[in-house]
Amino acid sequence: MIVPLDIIIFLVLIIAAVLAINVKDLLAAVALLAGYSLFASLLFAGVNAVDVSLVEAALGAGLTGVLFIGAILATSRHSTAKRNLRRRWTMLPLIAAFIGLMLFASTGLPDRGDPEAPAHQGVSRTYLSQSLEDTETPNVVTSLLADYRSQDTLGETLVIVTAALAAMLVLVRREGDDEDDTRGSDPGGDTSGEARGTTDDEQESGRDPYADEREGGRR
Amino acid sequence: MTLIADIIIGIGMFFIVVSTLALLIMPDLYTRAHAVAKSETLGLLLVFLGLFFRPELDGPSVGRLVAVLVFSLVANPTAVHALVRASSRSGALPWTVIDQEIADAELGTAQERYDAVDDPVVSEATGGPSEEDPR
Amino acid sequence: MMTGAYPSVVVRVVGALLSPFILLFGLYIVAHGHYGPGGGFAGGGFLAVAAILPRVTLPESLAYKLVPVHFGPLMGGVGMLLFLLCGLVPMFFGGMFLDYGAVEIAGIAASRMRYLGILVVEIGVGLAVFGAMVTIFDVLMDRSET
Amino acid sequence: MSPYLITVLVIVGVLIAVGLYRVWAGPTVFDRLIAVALVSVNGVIVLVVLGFVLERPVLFLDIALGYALLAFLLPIALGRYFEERDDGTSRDGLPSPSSRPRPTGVVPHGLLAERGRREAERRRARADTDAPSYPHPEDDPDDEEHSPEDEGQP
Repeated sequence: MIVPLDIIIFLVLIIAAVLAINVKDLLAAVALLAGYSLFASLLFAGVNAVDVSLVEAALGAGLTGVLFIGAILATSRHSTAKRNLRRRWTMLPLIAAFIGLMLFASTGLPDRGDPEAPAHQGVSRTYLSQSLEDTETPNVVTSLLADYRSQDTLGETLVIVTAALAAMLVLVRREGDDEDDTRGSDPGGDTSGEARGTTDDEQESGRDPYADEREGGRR
Repeated sequence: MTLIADIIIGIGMFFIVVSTLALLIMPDLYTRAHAVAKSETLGLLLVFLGLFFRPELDGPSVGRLVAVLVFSLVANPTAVHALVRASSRSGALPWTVIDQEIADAELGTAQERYDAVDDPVVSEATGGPSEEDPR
Repeated sequence: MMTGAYPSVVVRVVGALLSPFILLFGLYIVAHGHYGPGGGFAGGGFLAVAAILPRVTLPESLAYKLVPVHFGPLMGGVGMLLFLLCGLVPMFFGGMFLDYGAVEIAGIAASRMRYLGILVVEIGVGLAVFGAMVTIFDVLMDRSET
Repeated sequence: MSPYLITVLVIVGVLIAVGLYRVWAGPTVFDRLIAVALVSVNGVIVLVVLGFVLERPVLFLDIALGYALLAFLLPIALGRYFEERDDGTSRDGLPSPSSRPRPTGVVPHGLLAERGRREAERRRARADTDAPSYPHPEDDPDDEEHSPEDEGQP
């Protein structure tokens, strides 16, 4: 843990979060959220929490951004929130009071990495001392997640698979599901891929799809 | 050995600082991307090369460091290329200096060629330009 | 939409070049969770990116031949089933649910058994996350079976 | 814990914070996207150097390797979004950018000079008719208020 770096990364995290909220273009917000994930990953790495850091860097910075862009493709790119001045001026003091309350409460927390902290009493000592002996696994995080608390992991995996199933249930459209088809694709089984306007054949045959427009613009 | 490492890392840091300065003071998208992508990649290369000489380096991390280096060198410029190409396709305009005298002279000579050109864009006259011209 | 061949040849080549390395690194992360950072969740994410990157950069005929559309839900189900079976097998040996140490196979100590159980669980989680992510991407891109 | 590497870390951290200025000020969305992509490279450097400072380089290099591989996907997807459709329309429903007239400063060479000539004439025509111009998709009226004025145009 390096104190000045921690301070800087905390500041950068706050800046990135505020920017991601303020930016009207949702694509920039997606990019900023990916950057936010990277900085959070740096923060976790700074306190030697490498497992969390890797998951944050992998899922937050790489994968969820693409899924966000897919969602933007299906909906709209610009956020159209109206500014409500009255709500803003009532929310600001409330948020400030909440932050003050949290800061005040955090003074009673134990220090980071304090071995006498309440979280480090009880079973965690057993896990730390018994892990290598019980499971031959040097990485305590893995043995905790997949052995001691594997039912939690089972539940988490179930949540992810359920999310995929729910996405399929909501978004997959069959032929003749409904009439108001806003995405403009042809619901016709195998032909729908061609009807959606992708021109792979042109790409593969080496023809530049923009050649016509360039010619038209420069003739 | 540590001295060599520190010197190489220092040179790399110079390039990284320069790239961030370029990000701040360059006038438009293309100049920024051009300046920053190159010098940032070079700085990353030099910093990682310097880390090869550090005493903290142990056996298994050499291969990983090489892998990070190679993949960064391949992936970063390609990512910037994709973004800049997309922005060019979307009509982001390059920053140009207008020298009115030279422009007028050139335009005069180009008059005949222009008259021979049938421009669908101008004749269509659907609307103005997409950005306000400073002049 | 976002799938199909990328119009720039640089991006196509680099995408085709990087995706096998991402796949390899994902397998490494899944299998190496005992000794370093990683495990099923991060490894599954890497595997999913290795499947999504060709879809974004390469021609559709090629990308959907590498990882077909029905692969996503299939792998999600297979991973989930692997996890559940890994929990059910110890119950036949008289242990608790997900108590890998109760499985008795001659010549393998209980701690080694738990080590192997962790490996199987990580593989299951990795497959499930891979399947779920690829499924969500395909569904968002309007590519799905049925 | 070498003090030199800690200094390097702090400098790169400050550079990340400074680079976010471009994300805040960038006039168009592309400035923001490219600035984020380049700030992320600094993040990889911080990750690797942090591993050397904490003297566990192997673990941190794993993370850095993963990030260097995965950070490739998001810019590709973003670029994918902005590449035009093939029927000549952009995603915003406006005419395709390459068929849209390009108001450029005059680059006094060859073919581009003709384009500048056309531009001058069109400007004259516009001054006459005062035709309403469709808005540029990247011109967000809310972004205008905190964009630095005119980016050093002479």
